[in-house]
Amino acid sequence: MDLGPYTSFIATSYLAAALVVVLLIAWIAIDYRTQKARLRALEESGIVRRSGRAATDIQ
Amino acid sequence: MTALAALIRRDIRIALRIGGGALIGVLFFLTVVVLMPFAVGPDLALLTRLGPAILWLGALLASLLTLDRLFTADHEDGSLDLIVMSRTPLELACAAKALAHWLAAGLPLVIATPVLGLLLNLDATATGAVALTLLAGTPALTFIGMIGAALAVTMSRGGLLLAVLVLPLSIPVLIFGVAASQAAIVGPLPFGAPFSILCALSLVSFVIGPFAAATSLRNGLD
Amino acid sequence: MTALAALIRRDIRIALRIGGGALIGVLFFLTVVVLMPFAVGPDLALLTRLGPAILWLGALLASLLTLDRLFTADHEDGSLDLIVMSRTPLELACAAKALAHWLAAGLPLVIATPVLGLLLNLDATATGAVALTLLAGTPALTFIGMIGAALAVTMSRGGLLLAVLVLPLSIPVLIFGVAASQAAIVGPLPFGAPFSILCALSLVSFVIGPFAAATSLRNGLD
Amino acid sequence: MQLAPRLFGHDVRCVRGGREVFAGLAFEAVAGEALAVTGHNGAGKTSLLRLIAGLLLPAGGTIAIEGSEAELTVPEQAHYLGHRDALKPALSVRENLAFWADFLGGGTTRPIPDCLAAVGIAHAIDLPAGYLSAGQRRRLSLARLLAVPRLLWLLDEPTAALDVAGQAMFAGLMREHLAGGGLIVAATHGPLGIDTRELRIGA
Amino acid sequence: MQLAPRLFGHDVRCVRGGREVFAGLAFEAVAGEALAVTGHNGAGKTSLLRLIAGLLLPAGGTIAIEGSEAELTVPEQAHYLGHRDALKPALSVRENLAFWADFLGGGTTRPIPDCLAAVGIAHAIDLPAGYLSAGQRRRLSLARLLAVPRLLWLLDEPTAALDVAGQAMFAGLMREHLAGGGLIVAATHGPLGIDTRELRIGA
Amino acid sequence: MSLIDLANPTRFLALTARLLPWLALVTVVLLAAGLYLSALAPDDYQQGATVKIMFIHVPNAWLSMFVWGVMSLASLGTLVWRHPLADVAAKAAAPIGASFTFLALLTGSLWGRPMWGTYWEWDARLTSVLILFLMYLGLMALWRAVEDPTRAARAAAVLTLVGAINLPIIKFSVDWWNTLHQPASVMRMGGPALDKSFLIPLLVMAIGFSFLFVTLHVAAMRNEILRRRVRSLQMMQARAYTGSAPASGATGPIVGAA
Ligand code: HEM
Ligand SMILES: Nc1ncnc2c1ncn2[C@@H]1O[C@H](COP(=O)(O)OP(=O)(O)OP(=O)(O)O)[C@@H](O)[C@H]1O
Ligand SMILES: Nc1ncnc2c1ncn2[C@@H]1O[C@H](COP(=O)(O)OP(=O)(O)OP(=O)(O)O)[C@@H](O)[C@H]1O
Ligand SMILES: [Mg+2]
Ligand SMILES: [Mg+2]
Repeated sequence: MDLGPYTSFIATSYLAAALVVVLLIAWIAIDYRTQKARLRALEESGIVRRSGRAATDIQ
Repeated sequence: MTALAALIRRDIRIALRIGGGALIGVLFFLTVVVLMPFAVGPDLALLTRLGPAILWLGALLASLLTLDRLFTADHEDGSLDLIVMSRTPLELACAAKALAHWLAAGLPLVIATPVLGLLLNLDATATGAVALTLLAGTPALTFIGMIGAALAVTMSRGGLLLAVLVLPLSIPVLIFGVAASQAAIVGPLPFGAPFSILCALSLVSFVIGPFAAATSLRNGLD
Repeated sequence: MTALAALIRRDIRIALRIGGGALIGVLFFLTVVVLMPFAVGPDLALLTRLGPAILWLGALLASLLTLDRLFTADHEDGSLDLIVMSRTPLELACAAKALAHWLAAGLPLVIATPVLGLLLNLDATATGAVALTLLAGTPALTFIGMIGAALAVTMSRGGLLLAVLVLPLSIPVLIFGVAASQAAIVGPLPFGAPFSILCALSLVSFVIGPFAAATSLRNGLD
Repeated sequence: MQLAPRLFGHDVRCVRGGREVFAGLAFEAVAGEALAVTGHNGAGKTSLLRLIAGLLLPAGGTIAIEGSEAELTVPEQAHYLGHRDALKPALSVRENLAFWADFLGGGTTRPIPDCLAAVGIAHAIDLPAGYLSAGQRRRLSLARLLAVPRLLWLLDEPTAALDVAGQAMFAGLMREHLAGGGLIVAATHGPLGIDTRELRIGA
Repeated sequence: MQLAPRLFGHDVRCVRGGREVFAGLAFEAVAGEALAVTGHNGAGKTSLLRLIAGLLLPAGGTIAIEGSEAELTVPEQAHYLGHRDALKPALSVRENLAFWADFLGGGTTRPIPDCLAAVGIAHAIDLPAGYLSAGQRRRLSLARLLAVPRLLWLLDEPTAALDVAGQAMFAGLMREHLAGGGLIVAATHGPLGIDTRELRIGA
Repeated sequence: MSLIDLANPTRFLALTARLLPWLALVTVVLLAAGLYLSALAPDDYQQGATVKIMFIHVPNAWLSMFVWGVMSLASLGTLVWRHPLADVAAKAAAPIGASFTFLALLTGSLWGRPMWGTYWEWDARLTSVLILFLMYLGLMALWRAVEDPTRAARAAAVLTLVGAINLPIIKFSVDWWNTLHQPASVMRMGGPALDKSFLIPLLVMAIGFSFLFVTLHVAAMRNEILRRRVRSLQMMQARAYTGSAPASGATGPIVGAA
């Protein structure tokens, strides 16, 4: 595929978009793990939710 | 009515007695104007052309300087609690406070304009046009800024964040303020069109400002 | 040393936490820069010429917006009493507070200058020159402003006149800062001359600022 | 014949900063009665007063006054006296009180000097409020309750900073208010000097 | 052998806002003793404490400590606990106390959690100070007295806002301080719960 | 399951746990198809291959405005119904919207360089996107500045709604401003109707990015709900440890507002 004289601009656009999306996904995934780990730690320390269910119970 | 008049009177009295606000605002305004010749060099024509822009920028930034304590001061000493509880609708009380603030801090800027116009080599028409647009536009700045000032109660301090929140919202006022002044000075567009939009913006802000501020105050207390 | 380090750490922490994070300073300058084209028009050449002045104004505004509460906040909650009573000399404590303030509000501008330079179409030399003058000059703004902040504690008892004198004092700093940047960008004057005056102003303010502030704080308590 | 006004709360729940302070609270007071809210530090006394004053939103339950002017909300019929005294140091004692009288009262007010005399700071009428001692400031805040008549007084540790004579004076004022058909809800750690019904929060 | 430290004032005169508050005041307290300053509202109790703390300049007379570290001034050997509590709402309880310990103490401090436990707010250690109730704030201020050892405690209505248990806890802390050779000057309207020598100002 | 049930955070977590994989799948398929189609798209006779930037640029530009709309709706939910899920939706959308706005700006400037010879021009449309970006950042700073999430949500809701009213005004005035100073701008955006060969890849990409937004938003909302749960449990924990306190902290049942 020949993209002409501006290949680098086009590539940068696509790569930047990919990078930003990957960063967003990574942030969300890491955040999810962090919160889960905290909930687990809290649960181990014996804290119970008002509904009486386990902290990590998200179903 | 007594209630609102009392509020306006109190706020103006405090502003004048403590001083800070109005004077610092005017001084900052002056600083901006004095600085410009050094920035653009000794080119009088250019300076004149930039005159309205400089004055408007100065006014916008000066109003930010004084706004951030509008509600936080009352919040910290407990007055805000009583104002929220009173039989006066909070929206009206907010509008009264903004009006008092404009009288104490915005009006001095309008009054100072003719003096500063001299420094910028503006002629009488131009000065008059700028002063008129400032008179019509600075209330809008105050009423928009009031929203940020009310948010500052929840945030527990204003400062730079308040400026960041408020400045983008006041861009339209700046645009039409400068445009109307330019139109009066160099043409070719008529002064009326941008000026009436400026007035319309002010009117819109008179409605939105108090409502938004009252909402965020009601929710911001604790 | 522990005492001063603790003071600096606390003040920075409060500034960051209340301001909403470390990036808020950068965001503020970005907003101020974005505002400029709306006033002077989207003329890149003109914007470039005004660039240093715009950045310097942003710096002045940033320090004014946050400085006025530098001591009054501590005064109102009683911290200032304890600071005055402590075994740390008040002059040093004042200097530490000013330093913390500069780190939280002045330094971000210096760091953000290269980014803002792009928007204002400044080339590398110009950006470097502006950043350098800001690095040398913004501490002076903080240390001079500190005097006014200290006077604000006394303000309710008639210190207004003195406070009014402080802002004009910072005008020379602004003027030489802008002049040095302009010299580096367009010439023909050498960069060195105004820059060394700027540095001299900073040095003077480092000495005078803390002493003046400490004196007025000691007299202002009651 | 109209019933005497009655303040009541029902199943009130309070959450602050994401934390439950109390729940299932019920209370009532009829005209002429004072309710003393007690409890350890952090139990939620101030929070309850602020809920009644409408300055906090209840996470559940209702608070209302029945038998009084129907079109007014509870906060609009109440005076709130908190830890912070709503005084501006730059204004004189007279100006401070006159402002609140005008702002809250809208005409139906008692003359300022009278109110100041009743709380014992008539001599300071033209002093800036910033010059007052802690007890004098508290007295000035109390004067606000006299300047504008309101059915319900919400008082948060009202006797703090008052000297012995001041506490007696204040007990007298409260007695008068109750005798006139008023209602009082006061958070307190010590005796108020009047007959009260007690509401204890937190174990 | 060194004498026990002794705080004394001699012919002290206080002028505030151009008005004389008191004059010719004399007082003294030796190590292990507490001085309770009493008087009606506006008598000048707070003013006296602030004079001793060096926060006001006396219009006449002398205040000094003899028999202690000579190179330190009176304020440098004192803790001042006023109406305003020197807390930053944005910082956590731990950060607030740690700051004052570092700033005032320079190393010679007691561990933060210990101090907080002693005043009964250990559970709130990581809460922002803005979330504390009035009594909890007061307790946090008291923790400062424990974190950094100082000879002289200047206390302005220290028991205000404390509940009954809190007052007992605080009396215990004062007793400990006195037993360790400390000095206390406290302005108060009520009983402090410890043996005191009384200093009455104003009629 | 009625709408009310959905609006319960616990139900929301349960439902989205099942929904999320499918959303992710649809997103991946759509974006892959979009990329494939855009690779096949012919060069523009004027813009050459750089027209390929459009397939990224335009969806992001659309979404940057759309997300503010989503936040405004959520803000209404916060202020009018005081619903916690609305708070969560508004908060989770802000960083995602800011990212899309950033991408629109970035790809726009990268396109601008070959087309008009400059990365940045104070053009009306570009400038209003920049202002939108600033407003996103300000909003995120506001979220961070308030510790208590419910109070932060209400403050942010006011700002979001005021922003929503102001954005059209800003857009309009910026257009006016620019035409005043610079008539006959160099660029022609939204020119004549696009040819089918561009339109189809563009639409597929746009729908793909929209699904990307929905997926990310739902996932971020889940995180936010968990974060709140952590916070309120921590509060309970702080309250539970009475320590050696003579009479402070709580007695009685230890419950949180979770
Ligand atoms: C930083 C630079 C740029 C920004 C912030 C920007 C912003 C936008 C926005 C907000 C839209 C959506 C407008 C709408 O649907 O009403 C848009 C669409 C579009 N932009 Fe840009 N743009 C930039 C640069 C460019 C450049 C350089 C080109 C090409 C020469 C371009 C071509 C287009 C096209 C073709 C559309 C689709 C128009 C339509 O659907 O009506 N943009 N851009
Ligand atoms: N900042 C000030 N400026 C001028 N005068 C003041 C100031 N603060 C207090 N005063 C006056 O000094 C006198 C003594 O005040 P002080 O605060 O010492 O009283 P106090 O004994 O502590 O009273 P309280 O029991 O009410 O706390 C009062 O008459 C007061 O009006
Ligand atoms: N602004 C706030 N944000 C979050 N939590 C708060 C806030 N203010 C108070 N709290 C918490 O709510 C609880 C009740 O506080 P409140 O002030 O009602 O107590 P109180 O009974 O008045 O105590 P005190 O006797 O100390 O005045 C306390 O545990 C406190 O930590
Ligand atoms: Mg309380
Ligand atoms: Mg006192």
